[in-house]
Amino acid sequence: MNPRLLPLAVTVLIFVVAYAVCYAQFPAMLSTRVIGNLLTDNAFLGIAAVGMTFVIISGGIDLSVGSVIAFTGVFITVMLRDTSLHPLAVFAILLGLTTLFGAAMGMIIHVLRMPPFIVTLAGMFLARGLAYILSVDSVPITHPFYEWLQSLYWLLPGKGRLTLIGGLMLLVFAFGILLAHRTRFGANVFALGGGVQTARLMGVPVARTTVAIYALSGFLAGLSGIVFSLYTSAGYSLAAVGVELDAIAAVVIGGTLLTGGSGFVAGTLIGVLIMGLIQTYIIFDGTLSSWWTKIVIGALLLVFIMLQKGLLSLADRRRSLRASGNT
Amino acid sequence: MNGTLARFGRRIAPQLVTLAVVVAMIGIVFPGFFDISIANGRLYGSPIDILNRGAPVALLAIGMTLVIATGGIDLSVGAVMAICGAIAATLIVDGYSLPATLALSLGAGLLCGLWNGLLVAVLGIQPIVATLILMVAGRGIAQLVTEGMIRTFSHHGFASLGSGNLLWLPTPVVIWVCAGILATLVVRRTALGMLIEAVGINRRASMLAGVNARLLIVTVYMVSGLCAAMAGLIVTADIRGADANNAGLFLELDAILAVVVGGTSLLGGHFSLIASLIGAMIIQAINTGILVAGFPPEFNLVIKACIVLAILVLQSPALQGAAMLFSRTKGQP
Amino acid sequence: MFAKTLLGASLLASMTLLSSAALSQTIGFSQIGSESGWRAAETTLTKQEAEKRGIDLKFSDAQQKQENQIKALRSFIAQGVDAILVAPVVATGWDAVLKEAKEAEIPVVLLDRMVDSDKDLYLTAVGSDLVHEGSVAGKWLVDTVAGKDCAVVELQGTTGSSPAIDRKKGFEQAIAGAANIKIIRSQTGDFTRAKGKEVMESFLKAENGGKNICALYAHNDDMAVGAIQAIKEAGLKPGTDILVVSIDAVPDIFQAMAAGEANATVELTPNMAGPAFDALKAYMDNGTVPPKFIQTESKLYTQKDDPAKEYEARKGLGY
Amino acid sequence: MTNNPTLLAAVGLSKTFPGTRALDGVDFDLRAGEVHALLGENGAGKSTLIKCLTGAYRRDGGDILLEGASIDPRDTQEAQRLGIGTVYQEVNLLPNLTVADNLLLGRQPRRLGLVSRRETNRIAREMLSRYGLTIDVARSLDSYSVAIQQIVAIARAVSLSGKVLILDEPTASLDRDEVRMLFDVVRSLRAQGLGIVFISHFLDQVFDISDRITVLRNGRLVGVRDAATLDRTQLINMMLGRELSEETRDRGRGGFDYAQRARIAYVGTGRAGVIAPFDLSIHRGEVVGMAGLLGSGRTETAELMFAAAPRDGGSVNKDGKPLKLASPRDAIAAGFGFSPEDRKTSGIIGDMSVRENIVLALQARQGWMRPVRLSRQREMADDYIRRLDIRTPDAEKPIGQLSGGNQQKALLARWLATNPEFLILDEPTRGIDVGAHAEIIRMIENLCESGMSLLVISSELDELVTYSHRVVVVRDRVHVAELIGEEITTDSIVAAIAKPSPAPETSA
Repeated sequence: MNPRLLPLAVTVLIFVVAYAVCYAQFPAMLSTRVIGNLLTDNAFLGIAAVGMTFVIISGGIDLSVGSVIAFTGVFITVMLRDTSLHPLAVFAILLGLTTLFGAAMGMIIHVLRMPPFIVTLAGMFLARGLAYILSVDSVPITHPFYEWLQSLYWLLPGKGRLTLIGGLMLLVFAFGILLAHRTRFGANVFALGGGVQTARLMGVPVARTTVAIYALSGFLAGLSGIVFSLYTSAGYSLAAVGVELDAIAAVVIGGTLLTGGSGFVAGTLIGVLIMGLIQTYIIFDGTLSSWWTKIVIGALLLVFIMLQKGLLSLADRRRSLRASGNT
Repeated sequence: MNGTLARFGRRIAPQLVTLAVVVAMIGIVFPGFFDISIANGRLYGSPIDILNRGAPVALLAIGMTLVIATGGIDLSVGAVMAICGAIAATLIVDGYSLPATLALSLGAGLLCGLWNGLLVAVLGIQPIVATLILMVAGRGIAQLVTEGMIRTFSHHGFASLGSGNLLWLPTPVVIWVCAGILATLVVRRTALGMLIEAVGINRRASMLAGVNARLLIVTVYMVSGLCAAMAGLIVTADIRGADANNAGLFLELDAILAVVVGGTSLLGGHFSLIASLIGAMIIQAINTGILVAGFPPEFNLVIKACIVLAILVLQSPALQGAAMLFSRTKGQP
Repeated sequence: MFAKTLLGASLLASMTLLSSAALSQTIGFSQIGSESGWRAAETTLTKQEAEKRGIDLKFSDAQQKQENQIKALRSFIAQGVDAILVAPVVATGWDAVLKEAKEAEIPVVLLDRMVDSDKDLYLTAVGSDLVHEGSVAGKWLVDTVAGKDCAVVELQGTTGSSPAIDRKKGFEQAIAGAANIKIIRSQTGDFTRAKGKEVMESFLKAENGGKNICALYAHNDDMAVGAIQAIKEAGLKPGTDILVVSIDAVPDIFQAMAAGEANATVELTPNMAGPAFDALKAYMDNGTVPPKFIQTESKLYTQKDDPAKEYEARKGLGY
Repeated sequence: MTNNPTLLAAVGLSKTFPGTRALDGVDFDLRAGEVHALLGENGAGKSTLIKCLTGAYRRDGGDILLEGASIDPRDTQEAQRLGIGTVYQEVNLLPNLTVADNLLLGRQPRRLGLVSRRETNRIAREMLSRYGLTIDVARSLDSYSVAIQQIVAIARAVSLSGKVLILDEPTASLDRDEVRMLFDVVRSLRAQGLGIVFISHFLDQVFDISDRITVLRNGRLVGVRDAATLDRTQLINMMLGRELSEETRDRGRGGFDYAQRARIAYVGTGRAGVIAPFDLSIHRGEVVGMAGLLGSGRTETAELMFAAAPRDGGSVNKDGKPLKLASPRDAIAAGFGFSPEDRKTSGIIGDMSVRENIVLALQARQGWMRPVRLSRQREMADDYIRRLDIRTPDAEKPIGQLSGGNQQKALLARWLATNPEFLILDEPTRGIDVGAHAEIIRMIENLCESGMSLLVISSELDELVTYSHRVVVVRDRVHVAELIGEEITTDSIVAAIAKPSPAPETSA
């Protein structure tokens, strides 16, 4: 097997083992309800994490995701409350806005050669600040179209339900997998993560790709915000605090190298599900502090970072061994 | 000596000017801003509030500056604040003496720093990744320490760390100013500052010149942990309770911002603790200014974002490069 | 591999659902978090009440995030609990998950905060009337100042939360008839001590060192405790120079009242679970449908009510 | 073959950088269907010439002709489009991408808007099969050896450009079989009529594969020869020596009692794959020169001696006592100093002032608790700036803004400030102007007179001859000869370097 696939294999293995452990303790964990819930409850996180995967594979980071989700919710509610636009039109405007927002950050990162960390940090303040300005209250969305969207689900055997947003997340992942692994753009993203200078020498349009990556992340954060607003049927400027961290964690647990250049969109899905699984387990148990979630995720992060580190140094050692056979 | 002073003045001039502009703007919107009186045996007024409320970020900025100077970053400081505050409150409630409580919680901060430092310096993990682990897990640990409650206490000695007075000033002000002076003296009166900068600029060359880069990097993360512990103690003492949920939430970002606003490059190298501290005060002045001016607090973040963006754009390497090119072409026609 | 898991899951699902017959009652409780002392006490009391009744309580702390609460509710449903208690973090956004619970025939009881969903979607809500609490506090102030001019500063709860909205409304209703009482400044203190203290400091600065302020109304005691420290540090006497009235009745405010630094608090009992469990038992045993809203008492405590004793009585509850 | 038409020509090419003239009127021509080796030591101007040809640099003067037409590529991509492809020593591909993606990045075949993996892989396999390579192209590049990576890089360059192929040190990290495999590929490309520029410091390989050889030194053309008629000694003379150099050696030197105990003695120091175990001892007041071609193991020797790189066993004695030498800190504590070859990445701290750069090693040795007082730092800096004639407006100027020679002097000052007993200088005179050059040589002589022991690595043989009491010659990662006193002449050094390896690397 290609050693680069090892992190992905480990992720899948951990997921399966964890699920088996959960099942052994709580047989209900393997019901379609729980599986449907895993998809529905983590839909917004999953969609945002797809964008984050691209950003991280390219060697960057996007801290603005959670704030953009909050902004999206507030923007939609305010637009639906104060104008007579159809939700679909609002969605279109909003996705245009968040895509532009992401593109602008990408532009600043590329043109001003500033670290993505700081640029997207400012973006994080800005997006949440704009959300506050639009409305500080949690405003409910009562549009009939919203209710219709929420009522769409496919009942699985065993009363589990695959909701619209859960399905949408799977679609986004499918789209992400194709985009990452089956398009020239995807190859360029990996190329940037492998080394900007080399990528430039090999003819990758660095500026265009950088802007597109952050625009994509902005777009998916907006989509994630729409999903979040469907999930809670409200817009709230304090919502989705820290989602960017969850997304980063999911991406790393999914086997993507935080230093860029290597990763799997599919792995991110498993990463999201692992995190959802931990939460579900803790709720099922009912006596553990919910904060164990954070500690377990921290530990998983450590495990994965060490694993990747180990793989890298292993590859290095192999190479230097080869070199020592020299002359 | 004069040359050094002048250079130092030039170094912190942008930060001082920014601070002055922010303060002047608050003064315009809220004329009573500059009133300072003595009440209850201490100075009292909005400027003092800025100094007081800015204490946690100022303390964090001290450690963060040193970490960033080595080319690293410490995302875990907010979580470390929560951990140390939780430990301190729990210990004092359990009847430990004040010195023991302080020593143990500061020790916990050092330990957190040691963990980060080892990951970065010995295992060679990227700083942003290494400290992310403790950032995610740390708050959970703090919650476990407090068992999910706000641990309140009524130990006056400890509480005075947060709300007492010393030398006509709130204790936190005295603490961060002293910590700032002490840190500045330690890095500038010893060779520490120079060695840290050398490691941050060129780690390999520094090591070949005999600098113990590994030890130095572990040390700065430990200092950062210690500063975070102090900040956590102050926050805990201030409200007489450990709030594992909210203590230090997102303060790591403010601290990084303070350092960047203070003009230290995120890539490492030359640093100025004083400029970072002024940066921390700029951020707090914006926060306090919005409060006393009666603005709705929702503008806080947007104003902050705009100021930060402006400062960052002015400091960006691309623009500086352009400016240098411009001045060079002007210098040699 | 994942697809295989899914497939296996759907095959096994029917079996597992059949076998999940509960021996004792299992009740899920989704708590907002532990952001204030009062909430910690509510958690403690709920656990105590559950133990008293032999109920297997599944407790989940949502860390102040609605998404976590929704997740918790869904998990409870999937687990097939017998009933769900939820203290909702915000009023909006519960329709879908409550519908799911209803379809699964799991009764849901709201604790201490309301939701803006259809009343059919939950069994009952146990709580105090938040508007009423505000008006009790307002009425006390009207009676206390007795016609003298009084400028009030208000520390609001977390913006957008129902206690913040309703306690503000109730207070304003109570003082509406008294032209002598005016709210001159109102800011959010996020229900936390730290913010209460910080915001109060700025109020004091902005109002001539606090000399213009006659009374403080805080939406919870934690903010009041923080604000009291700020008042003391400003060289004024809380309770005398500035009247302090707040809501919740947590132990620390009794301590402050005993010291003469706070004047009044309106009790919000943290024991919401007791009435909730009782209502659930009656419903499940006999099918008795409880009223849609079970109101707990909003008792006013002042310095005359032996605050020191009240403090002793409450301090062990994990506030 | 030699009558083939000229494919690519550089005429009177010049390129100047601040402080140095990297190319000075260099002529170069490449014919279709030949392998043309470009040789010279570091700083000779090879890479500058290549970079001008491939558009990485813009030339200052002269002309570049491709098939007779003047070209002026603005970047490597344009050069590639014109037909000039380059493969570097550090494989300039993306190790994290698959082999197929590396070959076809930006041109992957698409179906219905999606990249067709199967088609991509098929084309990639086909491309590689022409080079006799049948590997799984769907695996990431870094799962293959450097040799295969080189061939992939060649395949990509050839498919993109197809007229001229520049191979910049492609064999530096290949083993013998891999070199053979690579050369088979190169020969087949030559047979197809490509013009190939081959840069290498392995002379055996150069003689093995090249048709003609161009030698540069110090930015100037030394000469062009047919490989078949050139012998090694001539070639090395062209690269290193001055054909008519006078012997400037001061015959009064030497006379060391080598029977006496050495000050520092390395026994069995080495590292597998880097440098064969060697014994080396240095006496008080002695200058040991080290000669050898680039990549022969000179720098590696120095790094091992300073404990800047790990070594396999061996022992070190100082004044007869065993010395613990596990890190540069240990070495500095023992009174060693090391001025590395690559000033920029391993020597200077670019953003720091000249003063701070000078006191750094002393300060690091004293520990942070005992700072060198600022006034003392200034005194020291000013003193060295005067004594070594470091040209800087003042001691506070960032060292990165100084010229190479002045940076070198400041680095010397850094070590002199620690008052070392043993100083290792790796290429102390590289890339610096003539004046500074002479000063550094004078300084080396003064230092050894004051009792310091020195190890000096240099490509300038007449320089080594001037100041060395002993010269160690390194070839193919082995210390092969030691010349003492009267034996030291440029000719004897060249002969030692040129002596073919006992087991020729690429015997036919």
